Amino acid sequence: MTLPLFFFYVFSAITVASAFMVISARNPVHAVLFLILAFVNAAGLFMLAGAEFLALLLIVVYVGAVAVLFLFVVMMIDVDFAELKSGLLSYAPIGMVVGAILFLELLLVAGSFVIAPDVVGAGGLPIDATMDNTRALGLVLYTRYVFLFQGAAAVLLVAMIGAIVLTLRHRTGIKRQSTASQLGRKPSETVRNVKVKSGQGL
Amino acid sequence: MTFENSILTLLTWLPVFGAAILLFTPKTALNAIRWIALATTLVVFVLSLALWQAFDASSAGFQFVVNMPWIGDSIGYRVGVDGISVLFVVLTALLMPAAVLASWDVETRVKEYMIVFLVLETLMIGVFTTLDLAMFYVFFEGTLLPMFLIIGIWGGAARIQAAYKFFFYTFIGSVLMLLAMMGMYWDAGTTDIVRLLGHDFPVGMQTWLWLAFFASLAVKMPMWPFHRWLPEAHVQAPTAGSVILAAILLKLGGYGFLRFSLPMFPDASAQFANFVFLLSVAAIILTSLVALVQTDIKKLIAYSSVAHMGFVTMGIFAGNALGIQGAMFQMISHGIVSGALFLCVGVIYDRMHTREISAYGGLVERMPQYAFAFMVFTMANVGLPGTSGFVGEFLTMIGVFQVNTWVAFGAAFGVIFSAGYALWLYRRVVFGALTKDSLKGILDLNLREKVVLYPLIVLTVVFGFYPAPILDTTAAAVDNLVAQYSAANGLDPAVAQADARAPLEYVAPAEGAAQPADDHAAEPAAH
Amino acid sequence: MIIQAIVFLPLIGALVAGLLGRTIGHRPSEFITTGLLLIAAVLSWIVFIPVAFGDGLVGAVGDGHAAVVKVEVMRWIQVGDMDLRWILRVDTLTAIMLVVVNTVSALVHLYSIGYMEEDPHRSRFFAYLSLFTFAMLMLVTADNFLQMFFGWEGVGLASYLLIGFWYTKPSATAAAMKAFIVNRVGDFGFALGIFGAFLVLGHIDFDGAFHAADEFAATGLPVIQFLSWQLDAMTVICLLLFMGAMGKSAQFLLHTWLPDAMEGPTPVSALIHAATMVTAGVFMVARLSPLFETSPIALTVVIVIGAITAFFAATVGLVQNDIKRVIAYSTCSQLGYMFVALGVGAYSAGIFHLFTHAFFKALLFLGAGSVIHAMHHEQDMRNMGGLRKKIPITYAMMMIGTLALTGVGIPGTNFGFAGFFSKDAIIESAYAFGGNVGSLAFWLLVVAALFTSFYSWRLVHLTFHGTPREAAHGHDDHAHDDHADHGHHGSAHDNAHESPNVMLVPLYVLAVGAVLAGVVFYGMFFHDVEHIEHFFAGSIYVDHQIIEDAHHVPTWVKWSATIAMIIGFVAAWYMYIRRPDVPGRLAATNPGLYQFLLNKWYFDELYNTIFVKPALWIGNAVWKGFDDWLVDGKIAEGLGRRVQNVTSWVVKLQSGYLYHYAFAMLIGIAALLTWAIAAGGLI
Amino acid sequence: MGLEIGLGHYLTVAAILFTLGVFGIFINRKNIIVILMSVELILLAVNLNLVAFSAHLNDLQGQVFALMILTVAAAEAAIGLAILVIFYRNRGTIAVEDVNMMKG
Repeated sequence: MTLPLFFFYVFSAITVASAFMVISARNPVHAVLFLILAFVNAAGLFMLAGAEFLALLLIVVYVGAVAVLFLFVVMMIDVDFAELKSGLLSYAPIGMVVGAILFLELLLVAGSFVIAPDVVGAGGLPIDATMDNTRALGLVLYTRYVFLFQGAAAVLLVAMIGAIVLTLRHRTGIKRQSTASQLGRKPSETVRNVKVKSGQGL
Repeated sequence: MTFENSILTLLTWLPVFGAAILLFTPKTALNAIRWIALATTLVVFVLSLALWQAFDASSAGFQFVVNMPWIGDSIGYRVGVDGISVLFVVLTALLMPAAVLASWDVETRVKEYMIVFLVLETLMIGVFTTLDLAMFYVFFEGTLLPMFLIIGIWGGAARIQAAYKFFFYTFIGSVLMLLAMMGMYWDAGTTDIVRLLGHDFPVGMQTWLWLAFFASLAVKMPMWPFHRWLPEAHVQAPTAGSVILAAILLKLGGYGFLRFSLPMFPDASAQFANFVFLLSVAAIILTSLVALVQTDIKKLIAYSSVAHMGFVTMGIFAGNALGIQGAMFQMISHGIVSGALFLCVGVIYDRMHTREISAYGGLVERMPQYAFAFMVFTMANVGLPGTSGFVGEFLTMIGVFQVNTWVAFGAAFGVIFSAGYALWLYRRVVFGALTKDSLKGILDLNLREKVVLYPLIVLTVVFGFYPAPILDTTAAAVDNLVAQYSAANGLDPAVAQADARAPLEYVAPAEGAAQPADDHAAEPAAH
Repeated sequence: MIIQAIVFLPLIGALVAGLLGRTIGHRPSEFITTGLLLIAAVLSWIVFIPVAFGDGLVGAVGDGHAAVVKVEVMRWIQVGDMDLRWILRVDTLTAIMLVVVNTVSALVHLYSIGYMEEDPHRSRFFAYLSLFTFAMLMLVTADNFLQMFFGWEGVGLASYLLIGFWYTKPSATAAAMKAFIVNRVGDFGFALGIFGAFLVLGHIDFDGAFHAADEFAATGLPVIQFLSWQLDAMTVICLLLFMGAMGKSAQFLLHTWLPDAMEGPTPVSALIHAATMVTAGVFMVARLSPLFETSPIALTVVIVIGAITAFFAATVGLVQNDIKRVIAYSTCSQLGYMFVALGVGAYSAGIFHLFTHAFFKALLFLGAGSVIHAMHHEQDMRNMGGLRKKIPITYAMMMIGTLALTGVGIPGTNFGFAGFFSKDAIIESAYAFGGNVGSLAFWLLVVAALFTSFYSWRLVHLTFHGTPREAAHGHDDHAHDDHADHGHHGSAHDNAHESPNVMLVPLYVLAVGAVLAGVVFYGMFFHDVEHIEHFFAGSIYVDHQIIEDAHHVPTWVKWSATIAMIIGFVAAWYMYIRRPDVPGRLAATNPGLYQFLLNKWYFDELYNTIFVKPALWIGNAVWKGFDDWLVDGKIAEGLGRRVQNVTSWVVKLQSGYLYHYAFAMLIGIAALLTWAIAAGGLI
Repeated sequence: MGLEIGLGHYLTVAAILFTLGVFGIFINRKNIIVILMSVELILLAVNLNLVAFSAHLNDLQGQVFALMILTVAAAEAAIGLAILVIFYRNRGTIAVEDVNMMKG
């Protein structure tokens, strides 16, 4: 048993186990933590496959951002998660069936497929062994796939704005400063000259 | 930009240009709106006459062709006319001014009304001039929308239901046609109608394509028993809507049969000819009888339209020059005559606001000129020789007689029944004593109505006595079509002429008795 | 040029009177149409006289079949191998018809100036008359089947317009419609016959068709698959064509429109429903004699139908009370004679009778019109009587007409009225034809001759002889307001007055024809075969055998018609002069027979029951049952309801629960994957 | 069992992850947060496949694809959670059992 193979089995075992815990954990906080664990191990798998950049990206983006976001939401929302777990298994049989079918089929495919000979290298982006993964990806992302890259950026931008717009809430009854209206004030709107008879007041 | 390559484009899009002008005309300038619409349609009419004049009737192919790439490498901007379509363009252009004039008294939403009509004109002319399958479908279906609006907005009391019925009947068939068009594209690799005409579709595929086209065209036509939408649409539509519906939209069906079914799917057409004959004869006999018992003038004329369209389908599927020329002529003639009949109904409807036959009687007393016009069109509807209605009926029947005597026999009943319902209508509306108080003050045709009806009278009579302008225009294209059709059905065109006389056999004289035997002997060898 | 003038002058008159009549006024319209018609009539005689008495048709070209003049006017329909043109064809047969049509028409125009004097729509009337004349001329000058059909329908239209001329009378408009539609039933056959002829003969013009028919002698007769049977093509075609003739000539089964057509003004009855239009069927069969000669079966049918009509119409004529209806049935009956002549092959005899009949029947009708005019539009003979003194000239004219109709003459000599020659020629030909059919026709015709004589004299006796019978004179009368100048409330009878000269002159002319037409033209039409052949110059088929045989029938046959005529006369005299109570008693003792005849064998009722009502019933059933109930209600709207049902069920799938949708997606993915794998052959 | 890490190894792991994700959706039907996490697992499985194929075929395109999927997954998670937050804010619960306003 070679070292890479050993690590492969370790990573994949932990990934699968933690994935199972994600879906079965009673406490959603635990679930998020298991999700982080799964991602980290998946990053290890990526690394084994030679995709270092993706592996690190997975940790930065998923573990650092997405999973934390999950954690944040779960903690922020005050929900009786135990109640949400009730009736847990009422749809389990059908889930089981669908899952089993899919799994068997995926295994069937994984076990029996062959790659057509003319597909190998047909993509036209052979991995240059002399170049590290990050540089190689960077070279194609900013040249060949620049539009795709910009598109992805746009998706992220839209998602960000969308998330902000969705969650932004204008509370009524709160005092706010409106700079524009302050600057736009005119004397005629705010000041009134009143002739006051002396001795009488208003 | 020469006359040859711009005339069709101009004809097709000029009405939309007129509509665009209307768009910027103030809503309240009613007279300006009407005159702009009328002027546009008249210019189109004059252009269509120029087209007809410049058309070379001796050539069977498409003329004034423009063929430019447009969408992708399949759909192109392709226009052109041949002997079959050029007359429909002229017919459309002829009836649009009449329709606009007939709508002079429309008071509600005049601007929108005229815009819709002008758009409709573009679409109708587009159907006949386009040479691209995809564009054909767009135009063909596009006509539904303006008509739907015309019925649904400016129609009678039950207009909404009628509009929807009209829409759905025609649309359901069209969806199948769209599928068939995709199939044609996949098989032939082009949407160019000219190239499709030269393409041989596999026989098995033809059957399905034919049926899909039939679903759409038969509803449009409308053939019995897909006709139920027509009476309702006619009854509810405003006068001009009925005119355009009867005169032109129904012809789209016949045009489709001539442009697609017959030349592109000749084997399937031959295979289904008897089926079409059956429906045609059923239309002629049964709808004529139904027309006999109608109490609503427009409904009666609508049913008579169905019967007359029966002659058209019958003639087309006779597959010989007589039948197809007759069908063409019948369509043009019916365009003029039925349009005029609906105009006639419009005249009295405008005055009395009822379409009930029983509300009329004795109109000739107060409206002699109207009675005259109505008589001419009634007689043309009956198919009296000397009116245009006769030529088409006669040619289709003599054409179909050569193919199938049963069909001609059944269709000839139409000759009797059409006289029955048309004259009975005339008798109840125009003849008799003028006893109803409501009719005592009715006025005869005014100048506008005369301007609309009298030219149509002249056309009806002239084409009855001298149909050559129409028949000569269509002759080359139809001969070509017949030749193709017979060739595809395994008949040498020259033989087709003789073979068309299928019902005929000679009792061979004694020495010629061997002749048939020879034929039979030769037959197995050929297989 | 002369031929174009003959045909188109009436059309010009019709257009002027019809379109401009309102502008130029009634009197000019009358004069223009009548003047043009008179010119046309004179020109017709100019064409005809060389044919009858000279060397033959001027400018004629013999083309092997007939000496004929053709004038091409215009192209008509050219499609495929069918080439139709408007061609005016004149040969002897046409020349005869031109003379008949234009002469009678001109006289009727003239007569109408007087007869229609009080009508407010006179110019329209004259336009219709001229239009009719034009159509009839197109019919007789037709060079092809379709042009004949044009004229055929054109006269039908004119007849429709003229019968319905008094459009405020419901009975008139109904009769007009009936005439048109019944004729259309005939045209149904005619049209199919034309189609068949074109199919079988390959030509739609007469010459081509006749040549093709000639060739059958060499090639054998063609067989046609008509409907589902293999039939002799020529028989089918001829029978179909004859169906058209039956309609137009009001033959048995399709005769019902003719008596009703008497609702029209009397000059119309004289022109259209006696002299010209109704003889179009006879003309057609004669014109197509080369075709009919190829089919003995068709000819037999022609004989049988003709003979039955002659007999049937005569029986009905016996009991009618309307003066015009009696003459109408008489016309019907005489047309039957003509068809018998055609059927037995004596075409010239048929045409002869057509020719003479035109004169004396027009005379009778116009005379009847004169009587009606005198009686202020009273038509019921029971309210007449004793008019001889009041209107002596009309009486004389009617007598001449009656003598001609009943065929008075001395057999074996050339002495007799017009009808004598032609009718006897037909009866003798029928006898000469022999066989069962010939004998049947012969006896029916003889009996019909007896009846003819009886009802003709009955008419004369009831109208002119005896004493005036008063009647409640309360029937509606369209023209009475114009008679205000008569003022006093005496009976119509007291006020009876002789007609003006403009009405009498046509009577004189026709009377001359009724007296002399037989004597003068006997030679050309029937006397000897060479003469006939020379006269007709191939325009009709001449059967030498039958004409020879007809001249050599036994003497009793030659006398039979005359004897029948005398018996009829005596019976009429006995029953209406001598013992006027007999008819009433006869009717009372035989109520069944009397009603049967009075109601015209119940044909109208029968047709109403077996055709009209079922047609309306089917129409209603198809409309309400098929269109509305099944197609619209069950299929179209039913489809709509099914769609609603299905969607209201489908809508339940949309539970709104997010996870249901997710499940659906996943199950879908699983299914799709399974399908892909299965299709890929992995399982 | 071979001594090299083959494509089959990766695919098997990915298949298990995918199945777990699917199964998670079914059993956590009421808890939308866990559903979102299950979706992340499914996407991870997909990414794993892409990377594995990329390595196997010696082709960088797979990794580019994976990168895009990561982007979309991040966006999806952000939007999903945002919706969840406002939903909770309005309804006081995240139980999707109560969300059937789209019921036809």
